[in-house]
Amino acid sequence: MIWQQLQSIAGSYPLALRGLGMTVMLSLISLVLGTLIGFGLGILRTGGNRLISGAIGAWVDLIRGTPFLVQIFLIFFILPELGIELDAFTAGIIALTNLAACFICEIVVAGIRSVPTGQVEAALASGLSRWQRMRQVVLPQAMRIVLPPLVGQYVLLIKDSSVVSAIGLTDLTRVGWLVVQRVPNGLLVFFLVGLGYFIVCYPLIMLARRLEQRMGAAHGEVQL
Amino acid sequence: MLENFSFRTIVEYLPLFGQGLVTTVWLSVLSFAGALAVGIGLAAMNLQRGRLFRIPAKAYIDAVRATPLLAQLYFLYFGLPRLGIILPELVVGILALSLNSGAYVAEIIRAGILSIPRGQVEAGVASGMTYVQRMRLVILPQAFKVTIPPLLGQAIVLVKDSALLSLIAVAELTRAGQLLASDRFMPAEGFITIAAFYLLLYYGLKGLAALSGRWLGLAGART
Amino acid sequence: AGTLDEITKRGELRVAVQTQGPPFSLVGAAGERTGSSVELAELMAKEMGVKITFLDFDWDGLIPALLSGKADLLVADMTPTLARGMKVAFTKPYMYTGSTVFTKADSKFKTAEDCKAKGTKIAVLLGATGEKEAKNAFPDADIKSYKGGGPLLLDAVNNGQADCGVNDVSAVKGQSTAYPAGSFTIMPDLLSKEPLAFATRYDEPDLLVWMNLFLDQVSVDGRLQKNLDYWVNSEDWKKDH
Amino acid sequence: MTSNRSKNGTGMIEFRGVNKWFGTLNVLRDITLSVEPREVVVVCGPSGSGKSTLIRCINGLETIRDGDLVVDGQRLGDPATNMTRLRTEIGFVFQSFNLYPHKTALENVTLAPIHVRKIPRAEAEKAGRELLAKVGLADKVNAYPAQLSGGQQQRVAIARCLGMRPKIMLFDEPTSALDPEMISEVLDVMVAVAEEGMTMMVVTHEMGFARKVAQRVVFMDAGAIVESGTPDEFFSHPKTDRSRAFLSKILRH
Amino acid sequence: MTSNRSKNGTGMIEFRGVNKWFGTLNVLRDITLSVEPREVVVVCGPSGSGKSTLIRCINGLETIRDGDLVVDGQRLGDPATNMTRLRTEIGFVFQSFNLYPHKTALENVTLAPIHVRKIPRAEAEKAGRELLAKVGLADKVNAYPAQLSGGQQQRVAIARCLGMRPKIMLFDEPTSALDPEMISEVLDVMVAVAEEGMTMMVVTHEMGFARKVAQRVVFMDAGAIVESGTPDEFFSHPKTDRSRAFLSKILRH
Ligand SMILES: Nc1ncnc2c1ncn2[C@@H]1O[C@H](COP(=O)(O)OP(=O)(O)OP(=O)(O)O)[C@@H](O)[C@H]1O
Ligand SMILES: Nc1ncnc2c1ncn2[C@@H]1O[C@H](COP(=O)(O)OP(=O)(O)OP(=O)(O)O)[C@@H](O)[C@H]1O
Ligand SMILES: [Mg+2]
Ligand SMILES: [Mg+2]
Repeated sequence: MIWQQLQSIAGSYPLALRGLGMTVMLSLISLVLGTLIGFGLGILRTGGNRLISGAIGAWVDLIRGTPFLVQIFLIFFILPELGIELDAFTAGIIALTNLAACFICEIVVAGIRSVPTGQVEAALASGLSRWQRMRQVVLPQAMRIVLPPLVGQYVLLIKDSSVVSAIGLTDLTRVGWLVVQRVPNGLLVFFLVGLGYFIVCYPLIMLARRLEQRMGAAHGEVQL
Repeated sequence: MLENFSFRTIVEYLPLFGQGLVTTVWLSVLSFAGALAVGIGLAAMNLQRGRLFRIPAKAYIDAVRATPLLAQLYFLYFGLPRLGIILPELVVGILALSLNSGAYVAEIIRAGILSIPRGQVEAGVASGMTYVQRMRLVILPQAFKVTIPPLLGQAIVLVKDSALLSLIAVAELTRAGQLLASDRFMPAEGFITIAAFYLLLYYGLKGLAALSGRWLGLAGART
Repeated sequence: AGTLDEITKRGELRVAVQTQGPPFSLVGAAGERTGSSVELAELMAKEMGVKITFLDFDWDGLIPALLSGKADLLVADMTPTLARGMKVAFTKPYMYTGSTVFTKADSKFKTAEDCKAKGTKIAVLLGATGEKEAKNAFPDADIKSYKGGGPLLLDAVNNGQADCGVNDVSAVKGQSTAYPAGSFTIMPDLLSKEPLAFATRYDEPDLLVWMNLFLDQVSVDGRLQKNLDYWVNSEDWKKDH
Repeated sequence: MTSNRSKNGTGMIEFRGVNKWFGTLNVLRDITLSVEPREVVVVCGPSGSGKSTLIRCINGLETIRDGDLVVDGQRLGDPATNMTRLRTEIGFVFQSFNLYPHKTALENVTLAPIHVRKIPRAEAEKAGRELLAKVGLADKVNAYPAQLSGGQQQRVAIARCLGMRPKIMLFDEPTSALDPEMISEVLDVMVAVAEEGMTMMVVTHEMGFARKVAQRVVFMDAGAIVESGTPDEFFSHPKTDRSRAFLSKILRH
Repeated sequence: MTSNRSKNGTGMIEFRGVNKWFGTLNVLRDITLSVEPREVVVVCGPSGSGKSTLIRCINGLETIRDGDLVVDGQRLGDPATNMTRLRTEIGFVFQSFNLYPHKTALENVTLAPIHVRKIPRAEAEKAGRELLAKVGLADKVNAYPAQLSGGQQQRVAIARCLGMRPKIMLFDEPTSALDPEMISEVLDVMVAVAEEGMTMMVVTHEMGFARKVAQRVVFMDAGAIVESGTPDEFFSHPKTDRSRAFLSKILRH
């Protein structure tokens, strides 16, 4: 019976590939956008303006504190009532990008705060402007702290992308649900789904680990 | 959907949401306790010098991190019976959450222990402490402080992840919202209410994190 | 202008479906969407002279999709209960089915009566009418509501996570074909008799009238019966999908 | 007690009745002090007496609460004063060097000239190499800070300040994070800079340096300037008990 | 070149032909050195010359590759030697104090006596208070390290070592992370310990301390002991060019 089921599953490979493609596509686009926006938010959040910083903090809390499924629902089904009509793919991208941006914002903030104040003071003392300090001095150093959790966050993002199947996108998890209807072996099917995610995520985890190890080694801290 | 938003129905279903909230809370607490146990065990293995323990621990952590909780949940749920182990859904759910979060907790604990300056270890060595004494008296109390905030972060993730247990018939908070959606066709009411409850839990945990930070800050001063 | 005008102008009928499994709505091995309800919807679009777009949701997403106007109508094996009728407009029933009890073939639970024992684990689908029926029929049993479609109920019963399952009889029959013949015992008597209907919004009266007309037409000219015979009353579909 | 030069107001750095609080702590009390162009002033005093705060105020790393602080003719806190511009006229050398760890020695030196002074890269690099040669690091141009000893790092930090051609150089305990052997190589560079006529304020406990190049030693305690005079006066005849006690401690060993 | 006492083998600490490598770097070269009971030896030399490594070997924080190292009659690396036990006989004071930040001063002092020596808590605390009083910190018993100045922290660290009643005390640059004012308060405590007859090895550049209490000064360079003698001999008549150059640098300022 297992053999038969395997054959039947193998027959669904075009569907599986499409699902994998959708998962990768969704993750990739929102990963790039989320990173850009997350960095922007992070920089704004550490900037002097309390109002902006507070607003970003509240938004990040709201997104971190509520289930992602609910966020997707609101974007896809409630926004139209405010006159914003989105197709499922766009809605999914927006929801995922927003989620990623909020988490990345927190990572970036932690990175920026980890740069010793002496570095900022040195830049300040040599007359660099705010943006020059950020770009030339703070961000390059923050990157060492930021990179490992950033890559870790990408892994979480890829896995979170499965939630968007609720609004009708056929991603890898969705394909699992579809296949399990014809091949009623949840263990086998979801093992294979897990394997699919593993193939995408594992290299990223390896990369995160390598970055973490290199963090100490690279052109290290100033020795006192 | 919003112009007909029915607070009355939400109030009517409030007892159900209450029950769901209670279930979510206690199953999260149990799962987190399990995750701590799993995490401490894995971290201990991962910090050993010998490969015998380190490699399986690393492999487990990577496998959990690289696959979705859903797949892990189903793997347990459908897999255990094939080994002749039939457990109640709730137990499978708590087990799945513990095993999943345990991998993340292990990484947090390991990072916490490794963040303790080498000098602290050396001071312990130099005063003739054994490995166990050093861990117990010097390293762990300090690592504990460093790991509390990320652990609470992981607790927040776990609480939200517990929503997935509605898939295997555990009646928790999300399930209450789904009931409103399927019985009364009021998804907006259902989802916004559960979002509010989860947000409540989130702020609770966040407050706890801030509080513990202040409390620990008082007990052992900063370095 | 009514909804029908809009659909004609758009040239597209948007139908929300839930892919809950054979025989009503499934995705074939090659990824094509098909099933009894799906074919009926396609027939509707053909009669309207427009093309059809399927929007595929979880159960949770079906109603919001309809209410938020993402879809014109909703095609799923949905029972038109009065509570649900408060929110969406159902067509007249196009077929009747009912909830049945099924067990594993070699199980000690032989009849529906056996399942009334205290603590019997009964698998049902979350939010489906079977959930209600099971609660009524087996008040002492331990009801477990699953999410994700009928095949998982069969899997749960097959694996022993539940002693028996309660679900729509057509669904059970259709989905048990994935197992070797004789894996399950399907009890002959139904717990209830329930209609199935399509749904649309109350602000689309013209579409509702048209859909009822469509159902009358296809039952008179036998196309409905042909569809049901192929998908629901036999296993003919297995040969092609 | 402070020099009467502070009255005529022609100083390069002019404190007039400056006060600063951290919360309820009055870290600078009524500071009045004037530093002439080309003058070298050494500031000393016990830990926590406010020495760092004093010189950090000069380039606006700290802000003052009342009193006037005029640097190079511009009043700090005045809306008309462009702080970023003013800071390019003031070099600041930190105790912990604060080199940019992700940039080479040369990049550390040329970063501000290129981005702030807008000097073409080639020209900035040429000047940077010359400066590094001047502080004795011609062969370390492409080394990263982590590859340099503490003394070398501090010399790069000095070169980095000189690269902006400042009118004033401020030093906050530039040698106190260094191994004893490396202290003299940094002090030598500082002496050379002083001898070229730079206006300097140096917080340090290296009394040999004070004797050699300082025109004035300022002794602070608890936020106030307690004593100020020529090095000879200060070391040989300290006027207050506090400065005597302090000198006995740091000169004894 | 080293003292001929190293031959008779009665020393408290005996290095005999010790070598150590970090990778391909030979950090200790053929070290032969004997420290008698109650002797105070000061080790000095340029940065990276292996001073820290030398004394870290004595309590096994580093392991040696060849040669013999015998401490209090026990050979290191010998399976019969119980290192944990031996370490309780050796106090080690670090440059960066390494106090336990989550414990008060008293808890820092009593931790090892209670858990390693198994002394009853009440007794250990009494002894701890006396020790803290002895290093001048009777009023800081319940303070956490972060609430103490550097000099106070280092004095707690010394009290922590004394609490174990060691036969030997090792110091690795105990004053080089301190403000100039605080150096003398720590040196005073060290002098007092030395005068009570403790066997001590001290890595330091505080030559005043060496003059006052050391019986011997050992000068290291590039992993080898280049010169050793009484402080007077060493400071007044350094025998090698290298030690002369080194002394000129650290004594000049
Ligand atoms: N950012 C700050 N917030 C609060 N208090 C501060 C701050 N910076 C310094 N202080 C306090 O102000 C006082 C003066 O500090 P300052 O650093 O100027 O002293 P200092 O003379 O440079 O001492 P040191 O020799 O230790 O460097 C100290 O009591 C210090 O604790
Ligand atoms: N763990 C290690 N791995 C590799 N090399 C090391 C290690 N520890 C020290 N070294 C190297 O061994 C040499 C001697 O180091 P050591 O710390 O003993 O010198 P030191 O005389 O104490 O210098 P300092 O005055 O700077 O403390 C140096 O070149 C150093 O870089
Ligand atoms: Mg200072
Ligand atoms: Mg050393």
